[in-house]
Amino acid sequence: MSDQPLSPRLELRGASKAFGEVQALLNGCLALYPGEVHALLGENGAGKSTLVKILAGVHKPDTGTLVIDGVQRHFARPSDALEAGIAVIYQEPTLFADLSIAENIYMGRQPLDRLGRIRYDEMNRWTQEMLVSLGVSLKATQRVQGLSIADQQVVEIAKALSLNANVLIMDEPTAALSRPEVERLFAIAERLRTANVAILFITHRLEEVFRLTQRITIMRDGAAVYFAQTCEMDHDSIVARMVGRDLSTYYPKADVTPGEIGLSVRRLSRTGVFRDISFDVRQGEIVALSGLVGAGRSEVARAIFGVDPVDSGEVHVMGHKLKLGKPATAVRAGVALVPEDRRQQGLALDMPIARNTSLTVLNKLVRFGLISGKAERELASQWGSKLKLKAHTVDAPAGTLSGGNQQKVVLGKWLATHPRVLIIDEPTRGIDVGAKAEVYQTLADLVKEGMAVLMISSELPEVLGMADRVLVMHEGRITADIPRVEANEERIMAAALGQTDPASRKAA
Amino acid sequence: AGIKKDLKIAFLPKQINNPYEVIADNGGLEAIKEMGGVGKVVGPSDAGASSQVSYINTLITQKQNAIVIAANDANAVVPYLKKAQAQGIKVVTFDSDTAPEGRTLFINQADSESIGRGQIQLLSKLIGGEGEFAVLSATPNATNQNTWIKWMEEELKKPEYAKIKLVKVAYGNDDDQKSFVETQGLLQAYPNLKAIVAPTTVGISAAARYISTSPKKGTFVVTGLGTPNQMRAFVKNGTVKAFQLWDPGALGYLAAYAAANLASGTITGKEGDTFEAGKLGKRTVGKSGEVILGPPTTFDASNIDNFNF
Amino acid sequence: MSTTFMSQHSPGIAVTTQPAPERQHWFLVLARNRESTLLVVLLLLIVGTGLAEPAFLSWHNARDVLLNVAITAILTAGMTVVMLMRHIDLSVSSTLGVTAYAVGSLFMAIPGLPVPLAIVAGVLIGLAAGCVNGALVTFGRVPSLVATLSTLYIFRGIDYAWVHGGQINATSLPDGFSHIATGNVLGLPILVIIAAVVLAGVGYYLKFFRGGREFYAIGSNPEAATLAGIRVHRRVFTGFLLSGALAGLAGVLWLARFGTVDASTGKGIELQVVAAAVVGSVAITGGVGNVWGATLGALLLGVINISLVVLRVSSFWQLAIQGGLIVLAIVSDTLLSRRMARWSMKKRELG
Amino acid sequence: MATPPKLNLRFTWEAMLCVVLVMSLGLGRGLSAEFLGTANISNLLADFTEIALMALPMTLIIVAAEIDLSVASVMGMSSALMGVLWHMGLPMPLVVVLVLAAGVLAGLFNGLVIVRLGLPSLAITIGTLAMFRGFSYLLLGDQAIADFPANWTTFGISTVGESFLPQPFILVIIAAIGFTVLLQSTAFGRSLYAIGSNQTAAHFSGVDVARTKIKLFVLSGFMSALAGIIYTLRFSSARGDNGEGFELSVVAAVLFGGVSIFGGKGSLVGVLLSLLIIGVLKNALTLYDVSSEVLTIVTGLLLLSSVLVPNIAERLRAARIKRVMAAKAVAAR
Ligand SMILES: Nc1ncnc2c1ncn2[C@@H]1O[C@H](COP(=O)(O)OP(=O)(O)OP(=O)(O)O)[C@@H](O)[C@H]1O
Ligand SMILES: Nc1ncnc2c1ncn2[C@@H]1O[C@H](COP(=O)(O)OP(=O)(O)OP(=O)(O)O)[C@@H](O)[C@H]1O
Ligand SMILES: [Mg+2]
Ligand SMILES: [Mg+2]
Repeated sequence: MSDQPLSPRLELRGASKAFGEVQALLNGCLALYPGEVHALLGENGAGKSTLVKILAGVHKPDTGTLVIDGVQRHFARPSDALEAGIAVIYQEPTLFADLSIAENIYMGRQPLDRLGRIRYDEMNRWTQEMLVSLGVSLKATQRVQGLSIADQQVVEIAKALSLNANVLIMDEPTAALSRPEVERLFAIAERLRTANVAILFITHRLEEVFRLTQRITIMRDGAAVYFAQTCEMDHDSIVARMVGRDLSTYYPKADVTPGEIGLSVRRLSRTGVFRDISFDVRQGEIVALSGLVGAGRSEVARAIFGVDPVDSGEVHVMGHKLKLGKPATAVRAGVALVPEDRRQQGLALDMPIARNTSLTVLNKLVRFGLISGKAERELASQWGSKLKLKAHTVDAPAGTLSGGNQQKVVLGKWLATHPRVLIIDEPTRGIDVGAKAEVYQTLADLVKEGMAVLMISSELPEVLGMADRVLVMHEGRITADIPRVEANEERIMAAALGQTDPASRKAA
Repeated sequence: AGIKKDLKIAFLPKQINNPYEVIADNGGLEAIKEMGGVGKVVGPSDAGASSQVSYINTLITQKQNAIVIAANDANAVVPYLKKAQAQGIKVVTFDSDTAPEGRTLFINQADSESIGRGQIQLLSKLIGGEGEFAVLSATPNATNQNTWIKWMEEELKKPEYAKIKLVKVAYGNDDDQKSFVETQGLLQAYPNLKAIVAPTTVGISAAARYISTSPKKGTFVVTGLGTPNQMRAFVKNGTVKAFQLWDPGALGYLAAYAAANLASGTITGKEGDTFEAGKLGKRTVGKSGEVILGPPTTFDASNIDNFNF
Repeated sequence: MSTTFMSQHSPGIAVTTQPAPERQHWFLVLARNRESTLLVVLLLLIVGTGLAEPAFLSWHNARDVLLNVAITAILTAGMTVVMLMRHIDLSVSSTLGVTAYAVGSLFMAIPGLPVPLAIVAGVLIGLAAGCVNGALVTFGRVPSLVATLSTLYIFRGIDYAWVHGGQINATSLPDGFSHIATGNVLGLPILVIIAAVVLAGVGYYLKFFRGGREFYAIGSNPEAATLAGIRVHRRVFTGFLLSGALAGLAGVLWLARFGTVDASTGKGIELQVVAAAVVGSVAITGGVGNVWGATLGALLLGVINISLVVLRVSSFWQLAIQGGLIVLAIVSDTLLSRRMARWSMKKRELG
Repeated sequence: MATPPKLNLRFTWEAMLCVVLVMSLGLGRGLSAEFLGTANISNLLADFTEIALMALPMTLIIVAAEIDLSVASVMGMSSALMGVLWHMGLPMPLVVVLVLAAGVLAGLFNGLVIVRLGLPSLAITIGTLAMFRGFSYLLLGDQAIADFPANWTTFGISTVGESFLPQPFILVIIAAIGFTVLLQSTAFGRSLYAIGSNQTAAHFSGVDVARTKIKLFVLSGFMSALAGIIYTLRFSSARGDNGEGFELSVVAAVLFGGVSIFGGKGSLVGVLLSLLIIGVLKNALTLYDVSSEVLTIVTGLLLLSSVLVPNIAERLRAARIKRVMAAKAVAAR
């Protein structure tokens, strides 16, 4: 990495950006060189996405200069950045569900004939070639609606590649991916890097930083605070610079003897989604549900909680049969579900934090049929301080919080119901290391109090660090049930890819 | 005692943008000007049952001397008109009556019975005394049209009309497009249909326009009630032979005089009262407070150019 | 009413990652292409009515139906463009009314006005109305339902205040103009040909031009559209301009067809137009639909209208049946596509 | 965290509406000396009785990000049904109960189709708008029924004692209080806001979205039927076309009250103020002989202002903050 070319492809200096009274970025700096993968790190809300959106022409910075290939530029809109050769994969998917994959990739840049008409044949052919080269069996003319998150990510990547850009920016592209997809992404990134493309890579999974990147920029509170070569850093030193303190016990696994069966699932099936799912979770136990993206784990969780329908099967909570099909029934039986997509499923982003928190326990806050606003705010502050929520006031809309803090509000709103069984889907998706540590600590405390926890996670370190038992799903079936002591990455991955696990027979 | 000066008389038409009503209102305003009164026209832009009520209330608050109203609904306005009368405001209806307790006088274009019967007589002449016909009316709730249709059916019971058959009453809602489509449908649904009678100015012109572009032009009979200006082209090109109407301007004119006389105390509105109505001469109050403008005019190619309204 | 419809987690749409099987059940093929379903329903209706009343199948009647539907179909095409963007334009009826009267007055003022010029004038008035709507929605950031509900009132109010009790009669219009509705070319009324050309043009533009595809993109995901480099404001503005222009054109054609216009011309047809688009499978949630479907929707409603009269159904039944059919059309469309999704899910499970 | 809520001087639409209301009252007084008379105030209130009765549930529906365009048709249908039942010789109290039940059924139909099949309410209620209106013509055809018993119609047109308060308006007051409490301070009301701002999240939080929405449409059907009854009594006239076109006035009043068409935002206080303002302005301008045509334009402009004014205020505020923040950012470097 010493043969760094002298001039950066892209350089941002002294950029600042405020949203209303929130100073999202203050003196953000970045230099990106051709042929490198550059990690941009920082806590939730540090301003990484804001910086990306400035580079992409989405936001106009309040101050600062942007230099590309030695020329100072001003982007008024995203198309300017596209023309300057900057391709971006955003944190939130940006696809048109109603249009075909090909149209998604070429929107606004479709190949035209002499009369200005779109050449669909050519567009579809190009797209198909690209999808084949990415090794996925998708059809160019297929609608994006109904694609799995991983496939959606593939479309995003294809879109970025089709631009033949010399700068590729990826904002947490791996957050929703599991191992094989991540590997595929890394292979592509590596190929592009050798073709002298400059890549900016944002992630909260530090092991990926060491796998892929050559240099690092760390941000804190809207400012770039540290630059380094990746090889000069280690895990702890990065964490310390991001969080501003040391995190000692990362996976605070509590030592609890499992009690009675809290959650028992028997032969749960839903046509086309999952089949014959059976397992138990005891009180004081964390059971991880692992597998590839699209294996149907979230669907199982949603079915148990009554959000999705089931075709057959039974669920018992604390020994009582649970009537499936209505979340309200599940809540009353003592089940809580922290969903995987906090923005879509977890929060009403326009509503105040307090009202989000109280939504699950409205009936308990009622006095003579009326809601007490005071009790509501107290509840929110109480859970806020328990979970170390960073918020200006509980009256602020939940949407103004950073990702990790949003996750805490969702967690708080469910813990407020005092559940016996907690189902938590991707508890740390998109949240920073500091927040992760806090979430793990919270989970450990809950288990000590006797809660039964079913944790769905695509992050193997987290699974290995926190779970008492690991269930692995493949294409809608449970393929392995591995106790903590025997669990390792290889066995879980093998089961996730569909190989029958030698040691474990199907659970229960 | 003559008519007082400076009487405040308000016209409240069914709908302020209805062309027919505008002609009538203008006739009324002309009369009020002759009498040296203060006239005005207020009213809703939709023909709902209740939409006139807030205007009645306003006119009461404004202490008008008389209200001349063409009622959208025979009953909905009555309680409010009674309130007006209780405060000394004289109420005259024209064009479309209310229940008798709501008003003192009703200025009728011609008595409903003779309009209804007259339409059948005209129709019979035009189709040679036999054949199927349909009525294209305004809205299902239009009071005038419903009364006239009732009298048409009455007239049809006479033996000389035994061969004439009313096959359907269709509603064009006084909407041009709707009336047009209804006409078209009637022709499809009743292949033997020989005539359409449209006792509403919107309906007759829509029907005439449809027929004028259809192969049946010239043989099919369109008649009813319409204004000469609207129908002139169709009479000239042979689509329409004859139709009827009274002069709406004169109707408003007469109503204004009746109202002014009531408000001045020269008449009380009982049967047999007489009053001077400007250029229309002397008029007499008939049974149950009705004052009749006169028989409708039948327009045809020979006389249509003498009229302009 | 924007982003959070049930569909986000509705069952069914989830799993279609496998390439579709080569041969498909006829039912699936039919159901997938919603327009063909609509076409079948339309044909059934026509044949059914024709059996009951043979006169219905005459060329003359077909001509009349086409003439009736042509104007609504033009409005529906404009509405389609706007609805594709997840917007709505309720003001079309008022725009149509103002335009019809204005062009009529123009003929009164300048009796020798050439017909093409009158059409241009009408389109210009429509454009002005579309401009107001577009500006409110883009620069003023007023939700389109609110903006166009307001302009529905405002344009109509201006119309009332200007026209008052006035009326334009067919007599005041030059024969050349009325010829648009009465004259034929190749056996088809000129008005219908104009409408067909306009509809084909809009449909073709939506399918084959970047600008057209951008309407879909915006309705499908407005934020993603911005990120894809689409100038969303400009495009939305264009959409409202187009809808206004088409409403203006429809106003001119209305005048030619009906001859009589007054202050309340076209009042209330905005809901008919939305209904036609919805029946024609244009999603009120944006991103889905096309002019062909919308036109079929307009045709279907038009044919229903006239069928009921021809079948001698009491006038009092007509409105109830129409309303019921609108509900039925939306419901069956949805049920059909769900059934289809479940079907393909089963297939995957088995294969 | 959780600092006590600081004094918030931000622009609220309700405060703005209060100012506008006072101004319109002033305008009314200025334009006409009779404006503040008992009789006139009484007329003014009576005029929007039906609109208000339907606007209350409509507010809840729009907060939950749905819409019901069929209200006026349900109202018309109820009026027609009332006439038919009365003519069949049923006693009045029974007629009223049956009519209300029919309204509930109509609302239930809307609710079931929209919720159980997950269809957009805007499209479905355009359909039922036509359908229910069609039913009312089926029921009454071209008849108008007017011979309701005098003691009932007197209720429609008289005031409470000698005061200015029209008797039917008492129902509006009671309903307004009920609905305000329901929306603003019960669990049910809270869940409406949640559904309106993120239906999926509400569903995941254990709110029974389907049932809640069905309840809303049923409530709307009930209130529309009630409005139909009041209307019939006030005008002692049952007709198929009663209330035609009221739906847009109802929606306009709700939106002018500051309720967001996208759901999740707005309050009943705002809607009540909006109803009052529209009533006062209409009355005052009519007294001043402003034509109904101009009134149409005023309605449109009011509606527009309900979105434009807050937007502009917000933009001005944002621009000011932006200047301050930019200055801070420069200073920080
Ligand atoms: N459109 C916006 N309006 C208001 N505030 C915003 C907006 N976008 C970002 N912010 C705020 O700006 C700050 C920086 O946000 P940003 O999204 O850049 O963080 P991030 O580093 O990408 O965090 P994460 O790791 O959670 O994605 C946060 O406090 C966020 O709440
Ligand atoms: N947002 C979505 N839109 C459409 N389909 C989806 C979506 N999320 C999931 N699916 C579908 O559901 C199937 C299984 O769901 P999902 O991907 O959530 O499973 P999972 O095992 O829980 O994975 P994850 O790691 O993402 O939680 C996928 O194959 C996909 O087709
Ligand atoms: Mg981010
Ligand atoms: Mg999942």
